[in-house]
Amino acid sequence: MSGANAGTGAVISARPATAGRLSRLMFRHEVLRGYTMLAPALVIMVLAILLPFVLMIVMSFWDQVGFDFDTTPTLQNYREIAEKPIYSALLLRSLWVSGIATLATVLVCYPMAYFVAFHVHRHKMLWLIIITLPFWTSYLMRIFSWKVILGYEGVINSGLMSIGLIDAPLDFLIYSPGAVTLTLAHTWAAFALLPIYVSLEKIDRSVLEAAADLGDSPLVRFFRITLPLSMPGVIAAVFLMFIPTVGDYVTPTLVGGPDGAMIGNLLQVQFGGVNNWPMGAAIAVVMVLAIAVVGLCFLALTALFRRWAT
Amino acid sequence: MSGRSHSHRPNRGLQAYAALFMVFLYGPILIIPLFSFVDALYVRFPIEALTFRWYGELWRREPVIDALGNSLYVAAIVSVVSTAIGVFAAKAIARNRVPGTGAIVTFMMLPLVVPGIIFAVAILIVLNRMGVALSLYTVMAGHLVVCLPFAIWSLLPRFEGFDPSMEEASGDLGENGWWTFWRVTFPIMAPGIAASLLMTFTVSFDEFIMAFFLSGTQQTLPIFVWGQLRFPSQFPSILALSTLILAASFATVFLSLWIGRIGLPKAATGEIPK
Amino acid sequence: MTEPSDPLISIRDVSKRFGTFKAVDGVSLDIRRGEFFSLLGASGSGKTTLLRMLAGFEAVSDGRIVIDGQAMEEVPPHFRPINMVFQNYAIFPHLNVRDNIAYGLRKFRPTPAQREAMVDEMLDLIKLPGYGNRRAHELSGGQRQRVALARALILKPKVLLLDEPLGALDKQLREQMQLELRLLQQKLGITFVLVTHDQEEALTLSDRIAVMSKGAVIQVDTPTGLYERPKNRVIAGFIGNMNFFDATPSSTGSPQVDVQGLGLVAVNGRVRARSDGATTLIAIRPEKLALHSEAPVTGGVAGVVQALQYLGGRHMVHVTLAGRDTPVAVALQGGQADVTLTPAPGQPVWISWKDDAVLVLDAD
Amino acid sequence: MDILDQLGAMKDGKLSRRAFNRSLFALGISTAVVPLSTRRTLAAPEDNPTYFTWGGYDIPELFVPYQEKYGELPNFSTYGATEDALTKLRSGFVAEVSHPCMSDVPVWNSTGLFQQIDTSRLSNWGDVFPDLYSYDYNMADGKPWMVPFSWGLTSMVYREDLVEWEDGESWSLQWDERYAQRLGSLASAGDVWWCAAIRAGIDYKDIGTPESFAKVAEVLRQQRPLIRMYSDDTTTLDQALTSGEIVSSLLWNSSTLYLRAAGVPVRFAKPKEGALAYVCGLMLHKDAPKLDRAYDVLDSLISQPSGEFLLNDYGYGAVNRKSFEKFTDAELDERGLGRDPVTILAANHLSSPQSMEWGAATVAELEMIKSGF
Repeated sequence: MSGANAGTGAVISARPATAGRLSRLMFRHEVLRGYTMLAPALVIMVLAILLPFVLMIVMSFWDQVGFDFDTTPTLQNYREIAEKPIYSALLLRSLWVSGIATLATVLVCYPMAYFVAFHVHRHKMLWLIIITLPFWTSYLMRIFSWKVILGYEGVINSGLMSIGLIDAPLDFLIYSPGAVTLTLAHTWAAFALLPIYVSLEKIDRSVLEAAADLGDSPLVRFFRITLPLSMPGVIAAVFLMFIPTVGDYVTPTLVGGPDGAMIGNLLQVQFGGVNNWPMGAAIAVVMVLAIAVVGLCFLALTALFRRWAT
Repeated sequence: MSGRSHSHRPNRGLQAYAALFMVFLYGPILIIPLFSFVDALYVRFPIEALTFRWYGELWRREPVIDALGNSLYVAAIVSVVSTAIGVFAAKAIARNRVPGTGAIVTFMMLPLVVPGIIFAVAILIVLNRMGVALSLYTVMAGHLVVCLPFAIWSLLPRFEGFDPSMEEASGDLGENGWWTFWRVTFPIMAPGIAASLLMTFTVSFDEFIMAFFLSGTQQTLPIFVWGQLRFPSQFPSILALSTLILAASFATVFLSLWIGRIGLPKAATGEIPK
Repeated sequence: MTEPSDPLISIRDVSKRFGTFKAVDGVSLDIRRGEFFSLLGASGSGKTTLLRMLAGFEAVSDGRIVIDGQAMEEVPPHFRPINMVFQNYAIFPHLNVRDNIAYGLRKFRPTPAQREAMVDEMLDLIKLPGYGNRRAHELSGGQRQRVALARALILKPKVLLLDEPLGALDKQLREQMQLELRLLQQKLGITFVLVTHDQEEALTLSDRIAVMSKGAVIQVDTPTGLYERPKNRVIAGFIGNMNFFDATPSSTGSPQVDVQGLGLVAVNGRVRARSDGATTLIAIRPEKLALHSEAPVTGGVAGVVQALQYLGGRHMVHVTLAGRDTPVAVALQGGQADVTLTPAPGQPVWISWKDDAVLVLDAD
Repeated sequence: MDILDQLGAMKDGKLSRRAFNRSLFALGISTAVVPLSTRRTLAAPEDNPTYFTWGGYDIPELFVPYQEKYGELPNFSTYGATEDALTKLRSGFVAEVSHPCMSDVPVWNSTGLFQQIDTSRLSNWGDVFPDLYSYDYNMADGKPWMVPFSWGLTSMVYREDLVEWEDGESWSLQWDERYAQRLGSLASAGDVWWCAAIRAGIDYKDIGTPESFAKVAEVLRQQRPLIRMYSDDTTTLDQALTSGEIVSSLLWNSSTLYLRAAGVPVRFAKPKEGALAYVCGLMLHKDAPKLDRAYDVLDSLISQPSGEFLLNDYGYGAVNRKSFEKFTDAELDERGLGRDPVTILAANHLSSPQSMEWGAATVAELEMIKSGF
């Protein structure tokens, strides 16, 4: 060893030359190492997603007898869902209300996302934070706020009455599917906006310049370049909002009124008052299937549309 | 309308739209703080008198404080556990060439796109079958499922932007995985971890549906609030509490996003400045 | 002290597969103690993968790596007597220069005084005394590189690996650092293994060079050896300029080959003609060709100047020969005896060479 | 006695300077730190039994004797509907004291989760009206399964100024086409089904028969288009009454108290067909870990001060005869109550125990009806 190392060589010789068997195994197998690190998350996911789902499906073929379950497999729950009009009607209403709310939200959010992506040049992050902030506020309280706004003596009614536009409060504002739609749209706006923004932000600006160079007017450019390129974000937004809202039951309970009930309400009472868990499980299974079907149809439609557009 | 040459030209129409959008977004949110100062048991217009007394009263309500304590307890544990698990998962996904990563990530993101009620019900069934009594711990389990995607969501991009040679350099310099994590990965990832902690904390703190189905004796705050909606005399203090929480949530999320952003360009990526 | 020929690192039939792709394919190499060894190759040639297998960041798929008598297959990086300077230096952004340099000392539990002394010694070695409290982002590229060096060298590794360490530096700084690296290596006597795609860098720095292509080592030799005796067209073309000629063995056992454009060329029996009479390949360096304005007494080939290229300090003359499509490059060194003219395009010239200038290459 | 004043005094009077400072402190300090550090150390939850009850009964005013004895409150757990509560108890949740209604006793007992109550351990037992617990399904060997805690009526709360009675106060109001879409209703079957049965003219003896079931369902379906809101949260209904959004709603008598205090001209109807009467009470878990203190919880809840609070602030009937002493007949009448529970209960319809299957069926049917099917 050279002179530069004098005096410290002894310290260095302490370097151990062997590793534990396990760590040697880990070292040789990167994949093993990867799965080891993924293990806690996977275990939780399997225990808390896969296992519950399987059991839920199994339970949907059971029957509730008093406080106990009759575990002989039966299709009775599904038969009841198929035969009684309430299930399909509420399911369709949920899909419809969520669908409309999603559509409205995406339409409302797109221009805003566009604005932030293309017209905000400084403090972009600040804008995004401010837009997403409401999403982190209490779910119940946001719904409650809408009750106050749409209510009989709410902001809108008292506003309209004070300026003399109406004599009596409008009673269709609240307790209607419309109120549910509006509340859902507000609740999920931030969640729908983000993916659209991200896909807009990703668009290479030179592509737009090229289109302009090739003679496209701004409007044509929007429809030929910007919109198609941002479609993945729009699709993501649709999924992120549509699917969770189908199962919502708090919003309909609070602002939906008798005609605003959704499938989530029906599902919830099976686990509460009605105390028919297998029936609840069957409703949940049907709900997941319905969502999957609608989701796949939507995907197929967008794919078709894209093929047709190109 | 778009394109660099045009984009600097302000678009009045869009600006007006953005302003309207913000009103739509924030108008309803501001109702809560507003009514927390209104001196009436029932929320109605026009507002007659203002008061601070609901805030004072809030402090006297032990169950409220207990529910708040439960929520904070659950959120604290859930945020730490989900972030810890998220760190390892995100690292494995970003770093190790593990087959099936795509499927695993999709699987983990599932709670984001499956109605919460389905998960809640499914987990409830499992707990019931296994004979597990409902408690704050079962709520935590439910929240963990909801929070993990958020943790991974906020950590994954940071791991992807985090130069793997930093960790290799540490290994090369004689540190094993454990020490490398604490001496290199953790400090460099600290902003991302903080962001994940705050985000998962907020998600858990506000979560309703899982808690609704999975809570036992001790209620979390949203469940408590849900129960109190029917008691007019309690309601204004719930508004006061919500206002405080709103303020705290805003501060927390703002902080988390801000922390998440700082240091991202240079510290976390270790890129050589050009 | 051990014999210099005693291999410190012995690589035997090492392969690395990523899925179905073979990044490194059956490489065998010996790296001697105290030598400055380079792995030279284009990107994707497997040189970095090989280096990462030496460091332990990639496990070998097949074969063995022995360092100083110890098999390395199952030894993770942190137990290997090897340290590395990363391509982007991987300076820890959350630590200052001192803490970066002292990073690897934790395991040895030095006293604070020892630690400070060792770090100071290193700061002196890399000529950055007084930079100890700076952060990574406050350093220039060259300074980061030095810190990365110090951080590795403080652990007194048996081998220092350098992964394209100079790639991120500008030309001037690169040349300066090359010199410093070489001096440092000679001063410390540590085995350096350098990965580079820059042939000039490899030639300047190394004692020996392994040229890699498509995951395999094509030739291992000294810089002179590689330049003077390249084994095949890839190496010959990769290092320096080269004129390639297709040649046909004139007849069995003849010391001459028939070269396109040059006529019969003596190859001193270095090529065995193949029975099928297939084309073989010969090469002549531009500087081994002499240029004449008049026909030389013996062995000159006539041509016409096509173009003239000034390369700073020397000219490269491209000469068109009859019967050959590609012009031949001839380097005009300053002081070359036969140069009596500054050739102009269109001018008739003659080229000549000595027998030992002719290289016979393996067919690709 | 002005209720509003009293409510105000309760709030302001107790808000001493110290409490006021404390609340300012609470405002100032992040909500995160305080509850964990101070509250948790003051109360030792592991020593106290759990009282599993409707939201709203988890308040200190009902535990004055308990607090005097232990300086602390029991632990609380709340639910929104007794069905949910039973589900939770069955799933293994152990709460020493839970709070169903008298007619739930047979079903709840069938789970085997409860124990009979040793009334000799309750100092206030002697003051409890025997008529509130001496039902044969509640008593075995002289020991009750349930200790009564409150009783009351479910009827209509209506706006005096907006409702015109044609033929005296009657259930017909809730089915009156003139008030279509201006009527509200509670949402749980426990109230709605039984009230509709009165409307349908069904004797509660026969309420369990399939014919009655169909009849009640039909009556409810008739009513459905007239109802603007079904809600389990009385705040919503109270507020709608306040604003005039609805003119009448199926409600508990407690709402009258709040609304009148707030100056809303409402009245608790005494329908000529009779209102739904209920007695609710407390059951003791068979595995109650803190049995001694659980008896103190029971004793506290049936004590005179608790009863006074119930009567005064919630408008529910108390079970302790001493609790009535402070109130005038007029005050009790305003609450739709009277000094003698027996006469009130006899004049109305007391819900009777039914099978669990029947209960679940009514809930399921009502859900369908509410959703418009």
